Amino acid sequence: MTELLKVEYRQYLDAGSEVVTTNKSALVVLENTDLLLSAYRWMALTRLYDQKAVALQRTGQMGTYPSSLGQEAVGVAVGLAMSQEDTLVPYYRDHATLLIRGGRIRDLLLYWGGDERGCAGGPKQDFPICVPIATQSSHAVGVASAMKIQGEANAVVTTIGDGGTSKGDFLEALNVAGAWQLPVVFVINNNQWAISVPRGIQCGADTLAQKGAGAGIPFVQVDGNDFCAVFQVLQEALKRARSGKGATLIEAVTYRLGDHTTADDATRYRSPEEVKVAWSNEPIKRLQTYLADRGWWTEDQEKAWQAECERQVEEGIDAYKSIQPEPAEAMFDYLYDEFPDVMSNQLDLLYQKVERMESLAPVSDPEDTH
Amino acid sequence: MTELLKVEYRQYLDAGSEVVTTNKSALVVLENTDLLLSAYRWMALTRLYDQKAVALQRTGQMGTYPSSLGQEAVGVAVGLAMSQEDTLVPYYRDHATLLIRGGRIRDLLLYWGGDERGCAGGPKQDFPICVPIATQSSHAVGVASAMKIQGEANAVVTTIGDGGTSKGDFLEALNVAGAWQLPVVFVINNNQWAISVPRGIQCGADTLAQKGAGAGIPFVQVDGNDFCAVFQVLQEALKRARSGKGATLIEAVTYRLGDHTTADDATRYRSPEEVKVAWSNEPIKRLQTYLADRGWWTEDQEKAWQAECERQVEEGIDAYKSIQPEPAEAMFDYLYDEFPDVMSNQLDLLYQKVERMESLAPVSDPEDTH
Amino acid sequence: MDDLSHEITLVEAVNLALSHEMSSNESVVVLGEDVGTNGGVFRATVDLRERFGFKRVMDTPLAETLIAGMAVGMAGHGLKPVAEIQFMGFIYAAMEHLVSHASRMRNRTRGRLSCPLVIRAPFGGGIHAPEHHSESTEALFAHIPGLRVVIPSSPARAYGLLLASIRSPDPVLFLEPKRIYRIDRQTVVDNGQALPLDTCFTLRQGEDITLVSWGASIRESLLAAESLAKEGVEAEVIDLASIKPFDLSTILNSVRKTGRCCIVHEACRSFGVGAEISASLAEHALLDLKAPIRRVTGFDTVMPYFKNEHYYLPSEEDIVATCQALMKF
Amino acid sequence: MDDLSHEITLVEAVNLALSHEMSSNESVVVLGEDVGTNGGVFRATVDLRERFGFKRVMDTPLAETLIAGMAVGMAGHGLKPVAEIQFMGFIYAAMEHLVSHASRMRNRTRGRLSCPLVIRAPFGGGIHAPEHHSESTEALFAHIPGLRVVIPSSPARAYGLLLASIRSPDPVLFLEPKRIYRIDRQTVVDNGQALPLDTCFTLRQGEDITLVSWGASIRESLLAAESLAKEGVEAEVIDLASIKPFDLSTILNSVRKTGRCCIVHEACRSFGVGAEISASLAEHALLDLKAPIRRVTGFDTVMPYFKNEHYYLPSEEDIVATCQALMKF
Ligand SMILES: Cc1ncc(C[n+]2csc(CCOP(=O)(O)OP(=O)(O)O)c2C)c(N)n1
Ligand SMILES: Cc1ncc(C[n+]2csc(CCOP(=O)(O)OP(=O)(O)O)c2C)c(N)n1
Ligand SMILES: [Mg+2]
Ligand SMILES: [Mg+2]
Repeated sequence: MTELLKVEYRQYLDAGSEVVTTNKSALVVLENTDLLLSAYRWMALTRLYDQKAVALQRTGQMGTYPSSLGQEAVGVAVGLAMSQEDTLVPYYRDHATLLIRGGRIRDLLLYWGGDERGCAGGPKQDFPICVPIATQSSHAVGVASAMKIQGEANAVVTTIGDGGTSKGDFLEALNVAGAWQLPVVFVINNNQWAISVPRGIQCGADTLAQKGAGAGIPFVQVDGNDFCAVFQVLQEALKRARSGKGATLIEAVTYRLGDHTTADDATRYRSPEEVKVAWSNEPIKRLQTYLADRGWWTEDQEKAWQAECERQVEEGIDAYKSIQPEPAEAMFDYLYDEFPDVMSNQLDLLYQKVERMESLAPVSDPEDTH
Repeated sequence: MTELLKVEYRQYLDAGSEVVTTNKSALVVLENTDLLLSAYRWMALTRLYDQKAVALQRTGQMGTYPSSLGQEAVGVAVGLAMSQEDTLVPYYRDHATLLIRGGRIRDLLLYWGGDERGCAGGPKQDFPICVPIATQSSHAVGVASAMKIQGEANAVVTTIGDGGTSKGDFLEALNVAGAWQLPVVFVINNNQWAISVPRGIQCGADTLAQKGAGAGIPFVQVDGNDFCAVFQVLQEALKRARSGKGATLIEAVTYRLGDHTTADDATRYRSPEEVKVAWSNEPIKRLQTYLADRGWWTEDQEKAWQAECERQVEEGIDAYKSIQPEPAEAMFDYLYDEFPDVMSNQLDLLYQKVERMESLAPVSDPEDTH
Repeated sequence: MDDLSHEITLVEAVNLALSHEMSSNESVVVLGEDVGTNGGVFRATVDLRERFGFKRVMDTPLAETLIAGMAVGMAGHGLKPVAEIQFMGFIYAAMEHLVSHASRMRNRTRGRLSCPLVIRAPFGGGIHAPEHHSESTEALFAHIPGLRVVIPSSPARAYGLLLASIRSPDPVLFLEPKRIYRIDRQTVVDNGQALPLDTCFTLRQGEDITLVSWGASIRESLLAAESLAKEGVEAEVIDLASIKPFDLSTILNSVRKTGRCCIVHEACRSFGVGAEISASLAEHALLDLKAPIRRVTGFDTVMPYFKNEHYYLPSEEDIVATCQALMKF
Repeated sequence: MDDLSHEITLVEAVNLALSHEMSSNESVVVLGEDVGTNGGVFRATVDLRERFGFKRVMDTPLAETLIAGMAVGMAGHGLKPVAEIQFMGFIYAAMEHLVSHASRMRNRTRGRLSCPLVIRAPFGGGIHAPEHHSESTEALFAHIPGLRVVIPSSPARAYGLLLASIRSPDPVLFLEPKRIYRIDRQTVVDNGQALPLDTCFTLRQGEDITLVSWGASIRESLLAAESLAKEGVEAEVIDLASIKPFDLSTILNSVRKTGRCCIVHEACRSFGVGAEISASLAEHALLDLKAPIRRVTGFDTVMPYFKNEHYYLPSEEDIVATCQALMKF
């Protein structure tokens, strides 16, 4: 019957940090020292933040946490390619992007520490962290459509995991993005695993990128550990979106080097060999070597930057630890725009409960879970 | 970025009933007189049945009804290509297929006349008429998966409208069919309209067939008014399915010559010219001319067959009109396998209600709707 | 000068409210299946496309999850989407977005974003429609914190409550009783006046028994009240209207006065909206009750197809019989 | 010889029941996200893949609509699917298939096909999990005619009720209170004996007040009963267990005896399952009541994230306080 052309695969730097493209326009990125240094710094910060967040969880100071270890190039490319006026509609593993867009480390920790204030910050138009898989895709096309209706010249970027591409929301959203030529960029963080389910069981197609075909939108697969390539396909897609040419689907092929979350134990379902191989592909070292090879990044700079990361993350952790919990009534403060009088009975009950609690011991320890 | 190859389009007979294929294997169908005569007869019967069903609704003797006018080749091809042991998971516009699979006209009318007994008949494994759009696709992959688990060598055919291809269920089902290599054939009745929404607004891709690409399953577009072509792609797909090679997506391009249902008025949203053009493409005349040109079908045969159709449909209508309504308690008879004792109160209330009703006038007239 | 008052049906009142809000507020947009050129399968959105253009009246692809999800996205980005789900029987695919997002967006972002959308859907049986076209599952949504559920029972209330729903900063599910879409006409003045969402409406005063209902069943409740009056029983008829959150105090005051309460709804009895009203009364008015609280409802069964739906739907006679029993208790 | 009795946790009892039924009935298959190699994120399906193979233990693509829809297809084609929804907070996308198909297939085909599936989902809060991992929305499903909703509250009942659910010819939603997945151990004999789905379980006898609860809240209810006993108040504690359809008569008999009833559940109060129990009692036991029926429940709000979830969850003290008030009424 019908066959696909080979899906475009974009890679500028290979795992050994060698330039493997002959594409001239790649030079715009490959020679943009400022951009690459900035990208490197954000990736390093993200990795340290992730590591410390996991440690906080392990020591009972935070809840279940999904590290982005190994996927930093994708998150940083999204963050750096977007403008402050664009709208981000993220999923739950976009720590790098949130940080770049002004999210405070304290707030990220608050969210995963079980405090609603964690999503109060960031650019006011950005959507909050989204846990129900793929639902963010539908929101993103809604935002994109609002932009079009309101004559806004910005774009939406929305992210999703490889597992999420199986869920109806994502596919329905792709379809309307194609039908309505919406200014939206879909980025798949294909980290090869959806908890324990490998990419091959998730979908029978050779690439996830080609899901764009059925929706009539352009698609491309990119080496997700190559910041340069991811950044440039994103720039191209954003340009298309902003100039009224519609949506793009980008599959960034990377690897989840850590457990799914702190509640997961990946050794149950994948081999140490696979993970070892994946480490040799990881994005930070790749960019670091590229930069170092060219003399754009020295060991001293590295040391100084690691110290700075340490400082920033610790500062965030301190802020997280020292914040007072919200009062009990906070559960009603944002439920409706105004607390409905007809619910006043509930407030009475809450105050009575709080009174009872104040004469009692603290609650027992958490069990860690997803 | 990436481009699709042109999607395969299959057509053997054009609108003028000329053979337009050089494909040798097409002859297997084009010269199979028995098959073509059978197909022609079923198409003619379906058309008459549809017409009378609409008339019943117009005269207040039945509920809202979706005619399959103009799409008979698709329904008949599905019906004739399937074996009795295969499982059909239909949608609501598959009258031809249901009839071929042994569905009684009386039962079809019962269903649309508001009586649950309408789906009690037919092959015992076939799924009933499905109204919530696209949900049948998920059921179909469930059935196909059951076949695979149970080592059954049959296949599932499931149908859907062009509008239905936008809904998550369909896309999720395609995906698992590809990932699990399920023995299922998806047939899109692309009749160009989803109530008032034209195909072009539904999806930005050139073909609906290419939705198979993202799921990694083979796909083909076929002239849905050309029984011969539809039949043969179905046969090929069924063979693939039965021999463990997995799923196929078939887009049959046809046209909804009638209103969406008897509750709809298509003149509100589409031009008479468009419909007129579509009439020149309709499937029954096309096959009839082909058969007549070769001397395989004469005017006498036509007359006799029309009379036979008239007889069969009228017989079905009589049976429909003369059947006694079910008693009130029927609403509880199939709710649970056994009526739960704990619900006995409800039966008491029902009997009291029935008693009250028996001393009262009949209910008022229906308002026609979807 | 335009004559602003019309004798219109309930569905026309819906259309009037939509037109009014779209005229006065640019951010109001309408989306759904067949809402554009076709004007909606019940004509609720007729002429809006012509008046407000393609950008503000959108025929979506056929996907309820998408419709709800896009509405969330639009509402979170400055628009006021009024999305139509063609029939309530097809709303379930939209549920995840209503439960997990629309009703939580303000809470989740501590007020940074909110989700002021309206989902409209015709609901209820009695129009001899096919399977899945007769649902009354308002109880499912009434249980969701952060949502509002609103049901009108007359053209005037449809107009006023829909205006209020569109103007509400909270997400609202607006359910339209399609059985009475065209059954009565009423003068509705297109004055842009919204009705409150925090009160029920007492449609008839009475001292003997309180009838609480909403939507299409208000019709049978009022007829039953008339019948009962002929026997000397004066029923107070209350239209719940705002189902979530609901105004208990009006009902409570009425029941404290009458000592008797009969709740009428078309949905299945068990775990229906009537249960909450009854439970709230049992909690707060126990000592005032002269008789048990009774519910006249649909059965706990799938709505029978239309040949037998009259066996399912609560009738005037059912209500009268129950009220008589309560009076004798 | 195999020792058939074990001291096991609730989640282990779920696993034991699954193993038992898969061994004794070839048509039982398990599907869901991460149920295979990983054995489920809570280990409920651990080892089943090894024992019963890929064909009978299926890791599905990540799509809840699909999981439910496939289960409908499988159940209609001779299998007995036991599908896992990883957390109840993600069940909403599965709703259309449960409401419109699973619960209607037998009715729709007048018995030609049926839909004997089980959907399992961990539910409830109190384990300090992220957003959407603490839902208790059993009321939504209890309202659906044709479904069964079952909730165990101990390892033994988890085993017996899950066996019954798998053997039921009707579609069952089996909700597992994850807060007590591992909190207690109990001897469970793997004897293949199912418990009935048409009865509640009286866990403690008492003359003074009836406590009705289910799932994890049974724990606080029993603790409260112990506390009350110290004050001389004897509470009868009833585990509802089968939420839909439910056994009113056991509760009714208890309340006729005690004259007082307190219903405890973690879900939001309004339009929750407690409302139906209360309403049914108000209808049938009015004259037996010595005090109003009261509910101790979660608030009508989004479950707070875990830092503040203790403000939301009904506690032993809440129950004691309410019972004390009812005793003094
Ligand atoms: C609708 C829904 N179903 C299930 C889950 C539970 N869950 C959380 S993450 C996850 C796997 C997601 O995998 P993928 O999309 O590849 O993203 P990744 O976590 O690998 O970044 C699952 C099943 C969820 N959050 N939402
Ligand atoms: C889930 C769902 N949403 C909406 C409807 C109402 N509806 C019935 S048919 C239809 C259009 C279907 O169009 P298409 O899929 O092209 O099939 P066709 O009727 O043209 O054969 C709609 C919107 C429905 N039945 N189910
Ligand atoms: Mg992944
Ligand atoms: Mg169509």
